[in-house]
Amino acid sequence: MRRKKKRYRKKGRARGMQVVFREFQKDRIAMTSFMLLVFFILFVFIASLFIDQEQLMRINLYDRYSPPGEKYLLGADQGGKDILGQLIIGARNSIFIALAITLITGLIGIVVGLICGYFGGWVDYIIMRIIDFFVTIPSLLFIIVFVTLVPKYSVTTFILIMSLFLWTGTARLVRSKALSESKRDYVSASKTLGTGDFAIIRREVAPNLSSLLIVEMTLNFAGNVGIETGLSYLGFGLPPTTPSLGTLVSYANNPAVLQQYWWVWLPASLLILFMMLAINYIGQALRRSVDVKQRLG
Amino acid sequence: MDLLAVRNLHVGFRINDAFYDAVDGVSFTLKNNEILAIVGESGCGKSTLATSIIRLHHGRNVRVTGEILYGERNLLELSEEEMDHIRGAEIAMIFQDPLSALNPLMRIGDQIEEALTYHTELSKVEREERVLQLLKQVGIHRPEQTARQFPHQLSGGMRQRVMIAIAISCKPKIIIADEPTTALDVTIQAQILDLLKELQKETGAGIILITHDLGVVAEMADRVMVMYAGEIIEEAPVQKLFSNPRHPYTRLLFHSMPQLHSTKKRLHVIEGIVPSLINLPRSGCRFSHRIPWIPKEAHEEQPKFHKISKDHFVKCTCWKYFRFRDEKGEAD
Amino acid sequence: MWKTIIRRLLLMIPQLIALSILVFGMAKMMPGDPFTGMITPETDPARIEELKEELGLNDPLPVQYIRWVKNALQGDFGKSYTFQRDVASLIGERALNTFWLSFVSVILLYLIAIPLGILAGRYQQSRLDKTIVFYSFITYAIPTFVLSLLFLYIFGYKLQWFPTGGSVDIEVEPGTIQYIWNRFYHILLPAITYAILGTTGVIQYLRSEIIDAKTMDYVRTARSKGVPMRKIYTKHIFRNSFIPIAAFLGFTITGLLGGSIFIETIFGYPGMGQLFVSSIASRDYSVICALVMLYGFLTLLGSLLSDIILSIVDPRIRIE
Amino acid sequence: MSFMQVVDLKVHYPIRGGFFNSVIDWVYAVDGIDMEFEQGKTYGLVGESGCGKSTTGKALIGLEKITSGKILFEGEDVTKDRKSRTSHFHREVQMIFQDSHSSLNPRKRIADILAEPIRNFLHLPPREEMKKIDELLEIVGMPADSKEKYPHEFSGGQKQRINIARALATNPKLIIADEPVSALDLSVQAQVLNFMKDVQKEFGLTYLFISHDLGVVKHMCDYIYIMYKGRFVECGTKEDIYENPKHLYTKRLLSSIPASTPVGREKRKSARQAFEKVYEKHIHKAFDENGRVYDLIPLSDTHYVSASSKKEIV
Amino acid sequence: FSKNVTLPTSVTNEGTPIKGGILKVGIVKDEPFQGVFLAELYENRYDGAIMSYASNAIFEMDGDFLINDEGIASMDVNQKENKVTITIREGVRWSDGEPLKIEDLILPYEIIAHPDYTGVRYDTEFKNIIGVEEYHEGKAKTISGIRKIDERTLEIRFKKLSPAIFSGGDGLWTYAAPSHQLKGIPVKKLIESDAVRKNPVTLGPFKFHKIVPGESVQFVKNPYYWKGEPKLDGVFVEVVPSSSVSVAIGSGKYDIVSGFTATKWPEIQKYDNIEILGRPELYYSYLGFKLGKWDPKKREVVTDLNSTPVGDQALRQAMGYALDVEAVSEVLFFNFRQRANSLIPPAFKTYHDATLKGYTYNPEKAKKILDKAGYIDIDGDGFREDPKGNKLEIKFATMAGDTIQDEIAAYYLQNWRDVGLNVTLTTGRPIEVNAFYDKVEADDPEIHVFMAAWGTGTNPSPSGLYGKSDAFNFSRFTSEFLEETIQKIDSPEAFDQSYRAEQFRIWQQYMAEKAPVIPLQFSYEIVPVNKRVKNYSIDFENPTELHEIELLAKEPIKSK
Ligand SMILES: Nc1ncnc2c1ncn2[C@@H]1O[C@H](COP(=O)(O)OP(=O)(O)OP(=O)(O)O)[C@@H](O)[C@H]1O
Ligand SMILES: Nc1ncnc2c1ncn2[C@@H]1O[C@H](COP(=O)(O)OP(=O)(O)OP(=O)(O)O)[C@@H](O)[C@H]1O
Ligand SMILES: [Mg+2]
Ligand SMILES: [Mg+2]
Repeated sequence: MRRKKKRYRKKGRARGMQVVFREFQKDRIAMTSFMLLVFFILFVFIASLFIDQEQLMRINLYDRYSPPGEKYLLGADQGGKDILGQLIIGARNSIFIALAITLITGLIGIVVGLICGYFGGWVDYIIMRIIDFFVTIPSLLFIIVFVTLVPKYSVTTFILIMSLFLWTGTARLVRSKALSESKRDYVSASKTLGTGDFAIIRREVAPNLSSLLIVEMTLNFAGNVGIETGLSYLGFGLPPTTPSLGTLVSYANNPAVLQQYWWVWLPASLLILFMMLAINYIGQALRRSVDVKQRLG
Repeated sequence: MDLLAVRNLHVGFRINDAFYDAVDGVSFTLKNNEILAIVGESGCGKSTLATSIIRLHHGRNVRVTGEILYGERNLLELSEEEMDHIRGAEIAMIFQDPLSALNPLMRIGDQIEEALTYHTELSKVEREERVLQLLKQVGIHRPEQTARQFPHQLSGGMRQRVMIAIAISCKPKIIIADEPTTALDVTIQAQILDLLKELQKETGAGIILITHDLGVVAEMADRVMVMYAGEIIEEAPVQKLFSNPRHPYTRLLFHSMPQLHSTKKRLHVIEGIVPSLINLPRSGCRFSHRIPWIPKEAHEEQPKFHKISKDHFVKCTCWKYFRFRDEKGEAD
Repeated sequence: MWKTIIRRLLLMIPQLIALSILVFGMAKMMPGDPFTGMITPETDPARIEELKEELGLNDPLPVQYIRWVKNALQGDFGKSYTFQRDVASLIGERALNTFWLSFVSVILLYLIAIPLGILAGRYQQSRLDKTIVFYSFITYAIPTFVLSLLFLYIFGYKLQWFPTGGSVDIEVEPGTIQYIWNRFYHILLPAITYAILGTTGVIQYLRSEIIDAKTMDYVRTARSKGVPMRKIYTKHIFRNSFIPIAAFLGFTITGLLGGSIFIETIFGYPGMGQLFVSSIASRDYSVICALVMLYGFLTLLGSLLSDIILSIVDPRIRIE
Repeated sequence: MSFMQVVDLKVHYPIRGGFFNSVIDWVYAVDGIDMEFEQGKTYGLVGESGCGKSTTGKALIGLEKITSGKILFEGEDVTKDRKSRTSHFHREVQMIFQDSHSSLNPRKRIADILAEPIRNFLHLPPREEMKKIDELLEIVGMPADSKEKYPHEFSGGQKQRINIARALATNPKLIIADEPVSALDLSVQAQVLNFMKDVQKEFGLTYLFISHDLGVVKHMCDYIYIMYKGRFVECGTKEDIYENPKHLYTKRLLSSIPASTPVGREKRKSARQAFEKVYEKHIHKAFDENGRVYDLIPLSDTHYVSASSKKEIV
Repeated sequence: FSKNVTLPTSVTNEGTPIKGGILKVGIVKDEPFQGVFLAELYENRYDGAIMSYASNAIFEMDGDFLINDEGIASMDVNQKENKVTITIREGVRWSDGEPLKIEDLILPYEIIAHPDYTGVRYDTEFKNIIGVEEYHEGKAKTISGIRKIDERTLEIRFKKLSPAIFSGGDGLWTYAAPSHQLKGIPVKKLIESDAVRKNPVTLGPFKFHKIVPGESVQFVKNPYYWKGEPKLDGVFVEVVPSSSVSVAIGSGKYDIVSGFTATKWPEIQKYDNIEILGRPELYYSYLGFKLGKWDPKKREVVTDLNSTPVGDQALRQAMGYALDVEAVSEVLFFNFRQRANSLIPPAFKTYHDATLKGYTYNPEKAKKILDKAGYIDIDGDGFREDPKGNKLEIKFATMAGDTIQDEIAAYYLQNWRDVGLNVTLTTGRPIEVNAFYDKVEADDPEIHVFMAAWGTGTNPSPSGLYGKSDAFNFSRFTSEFLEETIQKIDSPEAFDQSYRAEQFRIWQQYMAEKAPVIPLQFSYEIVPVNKRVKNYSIDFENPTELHEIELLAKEPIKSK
């Protein structure tokens, strides 16, 4: 059924960045989110330059659980450490971690997904089985083994371990899109024009998935902001000297903290919430600008 | 009495916060027993016109004004519930791509039956019988089997037959067929067109046939309207239009068709491209910029419909001054 | 279809073997053994050495692995060292608990998520939709343990609407109606928590599926047939939008046995998730390995089940 | 003299299934066809949807694996060469696709799109590459500033011209055009067809013109192959086919073409329907017991028809 | 104890007791209990805690944890012949009415020594009983050292006897097992049998009535209890997750909660429906210095002070003085932990040396000691170099636990930094429990100092933990003098209480001076008790008899 007709709709309509911009204009929440987030990230990264981490993480037992007040603007935690400072450094760390994980998983996922989707056939089959296998591995066990075996457990190792398990989702998504994209005629055209397979993947297929990938990565990023929270709760999070939002939130597993010393965990939770919400709203707007059907106008 | 009368219909889409009319002041009538063909370039507003007749546009991104008189009633003023009684029962529609137009998860039989459920008093058993009867009517050899199948199990021609069966199931007065054969092969196209024509003879329904294929028009239509950029620019009975096209666009269109029985070396080309909805010229003759060699004066400032014979109408006066460019250039 | 299923089942074998090697290796690589936790002045290090020897913990890894596989093939997954019980019966008991909890959770989850997803998708961009989307983002962002603890305090202790721990009160006699009710009553609060936390995915998915489906050509066809909008939603849009969710059902069903570590721990519910964590902590190898193999098997089974379900609900995808 | 021959080309797709996902059946998409191409001519390949036209085209250029058969190019067997993307053969044979839009990468500028074959085959220094691109644009009659634009900024006809320009970049001998105008509007179609004829004249190109629109094919082609279920049922010059169709299927195709005038349509219709009855009754005779099309039998130097024997030809 | 904890050890609530009633007990635990209810087989202390309501113990102990004559059985130790004679009271019955027999006292030995037995109790100490090994190897049908004298008397012969016999050591078993119920069950099947898991027959004041596996146990009173019929109708014991225990206490879910950690004290402090009791625990935490290696071939400790950066006694002492344990105890443990001065918890009144000063927080003193010993910051980076002028980096291993544990470790590191010592965490973070012990046991070269704790059990003898041949001597420190002292503590002479106490004192002082391990904290166990419990005491000397507990109301009282 080939005789589909061509529509000239594209012409004259907003495209690319313009669409994104329009979508943001339409969606005030997304716009606000975007501005707040940019402002917040800038603030955190600049402010953290002025904080001496060693001084910050110094324990003052007698200031344990100081409520918000003059000495500690947002109170202190169970070690008498300033919450505000930890929030700033923690946010920076959490953003960095989320970003790093998102980029690493994104990169692996995209490369693997593109290769699967483009070549199809047995290459695809084998890699997909490997991905299946990854899904069956209990990540918790793996992480615990790593945490206990790796001699120097740090932010870097944490990022690498988490990435190990999170790339498969992206890979699957990219694969399915690459599969359909690779069937398009411009890929066939490139083949007949003598371009090699990897060049086609890199120069032809990948750029066409870029907007989708940006959306996917944005939403992944939102998901990764609070990623170490649960692990911190189980005691396999970051080293205690590394301030992170997840660690602050996980203090809430102590009922007393949850109920009485809300300033320890609540601001961090709200920050995570805020960032996830903001990024999600941004991601939604981006998604709409990619997906014609969901567009607002 | 006219079966359907459309008066000054405007259909606008919202693009970047403004409405742009894709159908821009269209008026026409449809009579009983008539096949009215609407032809025109891609994007000229044919589908928009068709779908707005049964009010398939909704939401805040579409604006429809004007009158669509069906009998005494203006369809644009009816409530959704009232419209539901008209859609399918009185006015039915056939779409271009029968694969996507059928619900992939529903059995063929159920999809045909659905219309019957809402518009007839038939019992379940009667409905099922009618479904088989309809399938037979559209030339499906094994209706029982087909009724139980899913759309993807049928060939393109079969699917389009099913679409037709759905459309005629409640014996509608009007059938709107939006490019019913564009997705099909020549041989199947011929079968489907013949089928439509026969069904029309039986039921006496009026058919609005939308296409851009002049061949299909030649085979099917009683009367033809030519659309360009949201407007109707020429209207005539099929014989007259084919023997004596008037509007420059119509004439150019005929000229760019490869003729089976002529061995012309070169085909005619209409210069320029169809403007997009936003860039549509909204005043003067909309076709003028594609025939730049015709002097400005030839066009009307506010083009009107001119009656040039009993049932032949043309928009704008430019037709009088039109000649093909090479007629002038190669004025040997 | 049967052939495909059997083929897929056979395909699982190499995957499970790979998994078993990996897991066995990892479990053994973890520092410590079941006796590490028992170090007190009263235990005798020599006896511990002796027991390790007896249990074969000092054998070379391949020997241990082969022994384990041999036994496992005969249905003997060993003994839990901490629980001093057959792993199979231990897991069986916990799996049953977890199953009921997850089952109720999933039912609740769908009861909450499906209407919300439908409403959000149907009234896209309305205030309702925005509220639902906001809600789903919030539940996505709240850490499980925070919500669990809050719920436990508010509904369990402050308002005393629900029991605060365990799977059943000790007074009720097994086998009676009260017993079943009592168990259900214990499950309810954790299940609600679990359900609320899990809604995000379903809501988002359903919503965007419905938004997609709304613009489909077959919906236009249905409208042109004169089907009322309400019916179009129920008969066309919803049905088609449920496909991906139905497809996910396979994973959900097998996932029912996985359990949630946080919920089970906080609500003191003896289930699988919790067993998994505690057996890792206590290096109860036989339990760890059996559980991981079970999860692995269930995951693979889930993907098969999903494909089967998909092929049932979607006539376009029929296996063979 | 023909510069390229296709000998007994077969493309079979396996249908997998059964217990070990083994091959249980084959789709005989192309099942033994022979073709010959001469310099400067246009060859039409006509048939109903799914009969194997596109597969033939793709197999020729190497986008599909060939199950069996040979392709001789300038006397050499190039069947194997087709694997290497930058072989001589690939430079000489190019392809244009049906969907002018989807065959241009929406993310690339026209200049980069046109540069692709130049970089792969010609390896010109940047300056000459630019010159070549300008030349190509001129050939297809597009303004030089199109270089900086993206595909979506052009109309369908213009896009198809860019496709043609790209195919011309390597100065090929043969261009396979797979339904190059089916997606286009009548007037745009005319534009493209005219243009294709122009460049053919200029460069002495050969076209393999795949289409199911018999009107267009007649307008374009010198020699026509009629395909049915992966095999040829008839082939011959334009005149052979249109004026003297021999095979039942060819006749049916011709009878289905809508006329360009309403005059006499009732007659045409009844003739068509009458013919349809004949066709249904006799078509089985055109194939062997397995439903496979018979081998071609020559009627004249140019005209071949498939039949079980010469007697059967009506 | 430097600061006095003000918690009482007993409580009496005024009011008229109700008749009967069920005592509700919460056991803080984040996982289900194992449910092995047989003293010979259980491995998990929670099972032991649950069983205590239906205990099969035949001896009772005094305030010094020494066996006295007040229990079901009394013991006569014949030091010369290495022989113990046990006599049981007349008329003691099992919870099913069967009379207690001598066979019931023999059975536990036969279970533990059985070839099929796979628990930890068949250990070196147990083999001290004559004939046990032959029985274990299947060479003998009975244990030759155990002999039934008459229906009420049992004689056990040992290879050697030490004062530990009075704490239930030397291989003596202090429980009875219902032979009429267990005799028919093969030892292999015993642990999964209903007699152990579902309906154990017991001797204590209450008997098992119903068990929800892993979650809760319902006891009813044992009408045959030898001390008299319990006043309560029964006891209900339930596992409660640590995250919700405090709220549960406030809302009156339990009468008594055991296993309540002191760090949670502020959470329940405000409740008016409870009384909080406290008593010292048989526990101390310590700082251990790696001073040598374990030689697995010879199975003995090899001390080598030169191979480790902490070989210098002065450095170790300074590290002890540098730690602000007092602040940790006060702020984090609300003084339910105290700076420990010795390696014997004060609960052992006779053996604990209260005169020892311990390493009380004194950073100035620490600095002075370091200066004197030649640890001086030469290169000016804020950290001291060793006397030879080399960089000094001390690796400190600590267990990962809750956040408080992490906080303490960080605080101690900070304390050391404050006196100029560069101490860093082994692996950069607190180490997961299993890995920690793995590394400590294996003498990981990355560990110089570690922080751990011992629960001492009722026998405080240092043998097993500090002897030359003890694998658990984690600091790997030994000396002739030390070895001698430890031998003396468990020698026959030590049957003389004052001699034994003296040797304990010498040992404590020696360890304090050499500082191979520095005791850090003693701890307090706290037990919240609901105000409806009429009288309850957790005093070691004078605990409440379970059968005498009475309740004042139908349900536990709620906090306002
Ligand atoms: N939902 C819509 N929103 C905005 N613009 C639209 C929408 N639908 C159609 N248009 C625009 O309206 C114009 C008319 O479109 P329509 O589909 O009616 O054309 P058509 O004549 O049916 O074309 P074709 O032959 O391609 O079907 C086009 O320019 C198209 O881009
Ligand atoms: N990758 C494939 N695997 C299996 N069968 C295939 C594959 N590609 C094509 N086919 C089948 O081969 C036959 C020929 O397909 P082809 O695309 O060549 O037809 P066509 O004549 O070009 O049709 P159209 O007019 O629709 O373009 C069809 O029956 C098709 O279903
Ligand atoms: Mg249309
Ligand atoms: Mg220095």
